[in-house]
Amino acid sequence: MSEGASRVLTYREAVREALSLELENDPDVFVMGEDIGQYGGVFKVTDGLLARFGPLRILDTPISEAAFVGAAVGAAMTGKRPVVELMFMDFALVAADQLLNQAAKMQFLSGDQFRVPLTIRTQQGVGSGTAAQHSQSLEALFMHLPGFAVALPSSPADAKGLLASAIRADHPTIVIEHKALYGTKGEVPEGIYRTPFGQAALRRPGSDVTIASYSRTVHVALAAAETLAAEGIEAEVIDLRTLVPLDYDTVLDSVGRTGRLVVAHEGHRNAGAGAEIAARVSELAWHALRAPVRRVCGLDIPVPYAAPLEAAWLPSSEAIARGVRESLGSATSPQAA
Amino acid sequence: MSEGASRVLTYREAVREALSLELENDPDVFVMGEDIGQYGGVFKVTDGLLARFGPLRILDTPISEAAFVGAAVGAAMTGKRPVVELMFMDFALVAADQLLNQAAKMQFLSGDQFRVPLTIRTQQGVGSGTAAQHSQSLEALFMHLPGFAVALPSSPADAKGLLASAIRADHPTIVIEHKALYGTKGEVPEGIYRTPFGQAALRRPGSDVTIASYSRTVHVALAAAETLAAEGIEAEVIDLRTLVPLDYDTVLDSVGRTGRLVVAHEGHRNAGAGAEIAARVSELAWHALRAPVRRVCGLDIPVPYAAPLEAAWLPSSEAIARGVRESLGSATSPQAA
Amino acid sequence: METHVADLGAVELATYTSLLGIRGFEEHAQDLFSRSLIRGSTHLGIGQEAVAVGARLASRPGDLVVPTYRGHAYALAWGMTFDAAFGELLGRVTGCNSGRGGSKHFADREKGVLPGNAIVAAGLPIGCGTALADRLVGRDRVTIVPFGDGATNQAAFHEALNLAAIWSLPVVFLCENNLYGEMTPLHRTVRIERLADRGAAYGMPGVQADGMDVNAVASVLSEAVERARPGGGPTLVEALTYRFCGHMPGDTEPYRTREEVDEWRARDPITSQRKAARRAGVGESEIRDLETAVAAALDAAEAAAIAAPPPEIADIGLGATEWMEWER
Amino acid sequence: METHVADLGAVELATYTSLLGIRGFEEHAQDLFSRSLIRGSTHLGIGQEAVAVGARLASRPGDLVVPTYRGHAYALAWGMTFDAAFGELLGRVTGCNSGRGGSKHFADREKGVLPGNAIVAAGLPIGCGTALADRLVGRDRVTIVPFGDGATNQAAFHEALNLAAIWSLPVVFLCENNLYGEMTPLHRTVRIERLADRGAAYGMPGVQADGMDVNAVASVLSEAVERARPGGGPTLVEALTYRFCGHMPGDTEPYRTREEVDEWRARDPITSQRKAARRAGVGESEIRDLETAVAAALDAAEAAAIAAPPPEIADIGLGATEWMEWER
Ligand SMILES: Cc1ncc(C[n+]2csc(CCOP(=O)(O)OP(=O)(O)O)c2C)c(N)n1
Ligand SMILES: Cc1ncc(C[n+]2csc(CCOP(=O)(O)OP(=O)(O)O)c2C)c(N)n1
Ligand SMILES: [Mg+2]
Ligand SMILES: [Mg+2]
Repeated sequence: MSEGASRVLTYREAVREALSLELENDPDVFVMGEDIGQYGGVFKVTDGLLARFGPLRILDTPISEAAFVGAAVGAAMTGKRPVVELMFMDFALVAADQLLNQAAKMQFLSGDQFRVPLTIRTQQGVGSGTAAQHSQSLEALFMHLPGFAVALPSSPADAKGLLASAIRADHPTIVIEHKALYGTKGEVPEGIYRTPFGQAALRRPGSDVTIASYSRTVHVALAAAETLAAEGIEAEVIDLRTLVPLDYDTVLDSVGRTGRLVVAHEGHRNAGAGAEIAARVSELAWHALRAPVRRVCGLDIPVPYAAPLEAAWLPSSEAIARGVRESLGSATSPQAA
Repeated sequence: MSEGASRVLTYREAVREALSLELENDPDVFVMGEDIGQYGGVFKVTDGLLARFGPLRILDTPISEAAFVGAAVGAAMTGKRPVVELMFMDFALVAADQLLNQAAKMQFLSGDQFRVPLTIRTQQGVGSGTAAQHSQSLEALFMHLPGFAVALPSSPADAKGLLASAIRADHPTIVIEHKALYGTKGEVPEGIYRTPFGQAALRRPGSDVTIASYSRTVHVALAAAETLAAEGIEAEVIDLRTLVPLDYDTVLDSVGRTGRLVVAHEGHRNAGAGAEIAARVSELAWHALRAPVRRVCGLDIPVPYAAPLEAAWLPSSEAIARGVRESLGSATSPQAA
Repeated sequence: METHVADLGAVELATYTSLLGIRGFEEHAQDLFSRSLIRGSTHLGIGQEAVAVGARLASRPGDLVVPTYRGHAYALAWGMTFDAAFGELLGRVTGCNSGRGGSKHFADREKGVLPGNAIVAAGLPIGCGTALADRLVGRDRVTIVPFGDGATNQAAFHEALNLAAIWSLPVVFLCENNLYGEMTPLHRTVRIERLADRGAAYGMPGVQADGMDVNAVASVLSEAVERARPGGGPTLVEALTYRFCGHMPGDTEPYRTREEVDEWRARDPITSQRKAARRAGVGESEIRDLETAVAAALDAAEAAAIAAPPPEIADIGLGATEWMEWER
Repeated sequence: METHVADLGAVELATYTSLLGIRGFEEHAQDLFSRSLIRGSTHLGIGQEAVAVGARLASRPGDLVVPTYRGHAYALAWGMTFDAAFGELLGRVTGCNSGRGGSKHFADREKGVLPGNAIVAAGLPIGCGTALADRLVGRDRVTIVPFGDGATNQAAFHEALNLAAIWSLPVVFLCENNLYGEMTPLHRTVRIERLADRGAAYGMPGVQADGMDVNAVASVLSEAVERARPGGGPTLVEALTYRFCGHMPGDTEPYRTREEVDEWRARDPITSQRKAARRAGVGESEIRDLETAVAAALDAAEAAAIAAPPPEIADIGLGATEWMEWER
């Protein structure tokens, strides 16, 4: 995946670097969004890009998500590679038609005449107190309706590499960053590299149970694994990195060894990404599973503001550890056995 | 559930009867939507209501879904019981913010100060050739994001009774009709009755396998059950009727007897309603299940126009029967056993 | 624009041919629908043909159009073949979208026709985008985006017009005001007299054109197109027109009177254009021959489409992205 | 409206009290944020207070308001207690929303304050709905919906204004034009001079008001409110105002100059209203006493909120609908 030297960057800087490199690399790439130019984005991800690439590559938009997402769809259909920043994932719901009825379907309904090499970059999740309309995790919507490839990087290196891949893809992609990760740091290779979609990363080897996760929850899962290790339980932690396509091979391989799977993510549980993973793995690894797949997710209510409620709403490392313990404690085989 | 006499009505007539009765019953109920007044709705569901209830109860709107759904949210927050017709479920995506960021969250984020007794009535699914932007099944979106109760009636009696329940609920509800069912007929009790949410209906008893379904696919599943019966396989067919809340008790009871579950629906498979049902039942009925839960769903691509493609896209009775056979043929217990 | 007299005849005849082909196609579609050969629904533009043909006359080869579900006229005016159009209507592999889209979604990449859009007003932001791409690249191309009167009440209309205005995008917004949004009369859904006046909210010129007169449409649109092309910004053009047919098959039309329809029918753009061609010196027999030829071409294309095969089920994944999966 | 001289002093003093309380609350919020006691973000209206207070003056008890995320001023002007407001800011069980919403979502059902909305322009359709309910019931109530200049480019603005216009809903759309949408200057996102002119696209009156002058706001709004109340239809009011603080904590304000801010600060509505009270005959010491009292009330409420408990985790389901499940 990486080539040459690397250095420590923040997740934010890594995203910016991917944008810069792709902007340099391909004149058809341009970036659009609210307050991304002069101000450099409310999360400061695009800071400096306007000065460097000018107003024909870095476009500040009005507060008109449907229009600028739609404009990106049109531009993509005629040869450009727009990268749109949706300031908060929650705002996807004011542009949902352009995203899910238009971008997602144009290639198919045109009988393969038009492709839509559009990248949506956004951030989601619980930060600290952003409450019900600014904290949602909406990846499951993009997973359910076919059309977008969906990436949720957990590390600076992936934030760069997955975005670079997304921009080069000939299809709609959505790269969902996490607001609580922007300041986190990690080694990031220099230069252009593209982390392939559909390849999960093993973040921690372990033999007793598999934890599949993505985005910020990977770090929570790793913390849970530490707690569990102290109890003598070795959890394998898989970072799925992309949900569409989803690397079932890696998950199944791990479950083949551990016999147990816990899926952890911040999105709601009901009909969320974890439901699909649980359903699919139960089907494909039926013989290997020694306990039902457990899910540890955001609660199935809106995100509350007050700190203790928000904390209780989130899948904590304690909740994930509990899920693992339950998985290990529960009956190891069906009644029928 | 029913009282007194009943007669045969179409699904369309049954919906209209529920609307009429609730409009008579409660002056706070009013109906809003595009072409629902003078024209009686493009599916003729609201035919005659304007003449009977007048323009203060039956409101023709401009083509402004975000505004009239939002207006219904506001009206519901201040004491009315609006019933909004969204002409096609696909148009929920132009009103997604009002539906999922607003209606779904107002009660929670206000700390229980405001309730939203709003009913959305819409129709979805594959009819004949309505193609990618007019054939979608979007129930999973409303299942995933908490806030709406979700009903998908398969029969005229339920179309009436579930809508009546929805209108009386103090929370947002969405009643999703199926465009291909409007002309179907069935016994419908007279007068007001309210089919409770969260109570599945056993449509066909059987001992070998459980098929859980809803909306139009219930009929497809029943046809599959006939085919299977001829082969000596007795399938129990459950009509879930509502997905939020979902009557897991009935499903688990059945699976406790059959040991096998096939979920069939028209929505996409990936992270769809069936994923949740499969995940939940696998967890709760782990010991009872003798084979992994199978899903037979709409394909994970947009809906194509051409007749043979559309037919291939749909979960046919043959596909459901195949799913059942696979369930019966697959290994009966995990490897670990 | 100077035109010699002989040329004028040819020009008027070409326009007539275009109008006639579209009208004929729509009438064939009506018939095919009544024979249950078209699935779903079909939204015809009988009576409104002058707007699409006028738009084509006002634009240059290579200019783009982003039609709606009522988009056959634009596809054909932009040069789509009858074969491709009938094939799509009937869900054949020979269709412009290989049978994947049907009546609402006619597209022709080579001819500059984006997919017809079945979500009201959704094409407007997309048209901003094709125009934006052209502006960024410095390409000398204009995008025309037709839509209905009812669409001017839809959210996307507002955002798109504003975006196009502030960025001076080379796009023309072409409102086909046929007085009704489906079955609802316009006067019940807006409080202003002229939809063209909505342009002012964006600092954009708004002009009306007689949508029953192909040359009137062409001349008003030419101005808009040629202002847009060099960066002069977008225009909202309101073409006053009328559909003689229902909104869709089965429309019982309780919302309008026979008299109203007849009044508009008296201004049938096909009839007027036939007269214009005659006035320009084209002989009656030349016109007759042309009419026969167009009718024959339509019949032949329809027959070919009826005979053409539907897509293979094995090809159901055509147009799926590389990460979609469609096994059951 | 006749007012006796003595009354006038009382009236101006009451207005000053309201403005002062709001300003003080916002300054406390700034301080609390810098002490990390407020989570997420907080959007203050320092400088814009005259608009909210003017709106309250123009409306009757019982009239509704549908604020945005920048909504503290409206909640307080409508009578929310400092205790409820500080409690919510700090996520306490004593907060107006029992700590569930935070700064962006202040709501007070009893006082007629709908939840502040954190989606730009989403409150406009909702305000149409409260007005629609009133119209259907025949209730004599008006809804005021404040929003920003940037919000006029958002889809929902368009649909809501049109809907309100065609149905003559008793609603007033109150645009707080503070020249910036977040960090983007208005002139880069619209091409017209006066946002009030956007009313014309809906056949709705559009008027401007000096948003730094509480009485100017009140008088322009009174007219709009009293037109709306008996069914005369909605109005778009554009209040020209300015926020002295950043869009949110951490806003580095590269988009405007110190001079610009100072020019507007010279028109501080609090200072002006203090002078107005003095001119109306209120004594300096009376004003001083009042200022002390307001400051003390704010301090006390802040302290009470800091001391108040957060919600119990066991109560996390407050406000969940009957069919939500929230066990893990
Ligand atoms: C967002 C959305 N809402 C509703 C519809 C259903 N619909 C299809 S055509 C139509 C009428 C559109 O009227 P107008 O814009 O005047 O165009 P016309 O059909 O008259 O050409 C409606 C409401 C839709 N396709 N999309
Ligand atoms: C639909 C949507 N898009 C973007 C945002 C992010 N956002 C929050 S406030 C704001 C600026 C709004 O500007 P304006 O309407 O002028 O109001 P002001 O904040 O100046 O009071 C933006 C873009 C949002 N909350 N909702
Ligand atoms: Mg129309
Ligand atoms: Mg502003």
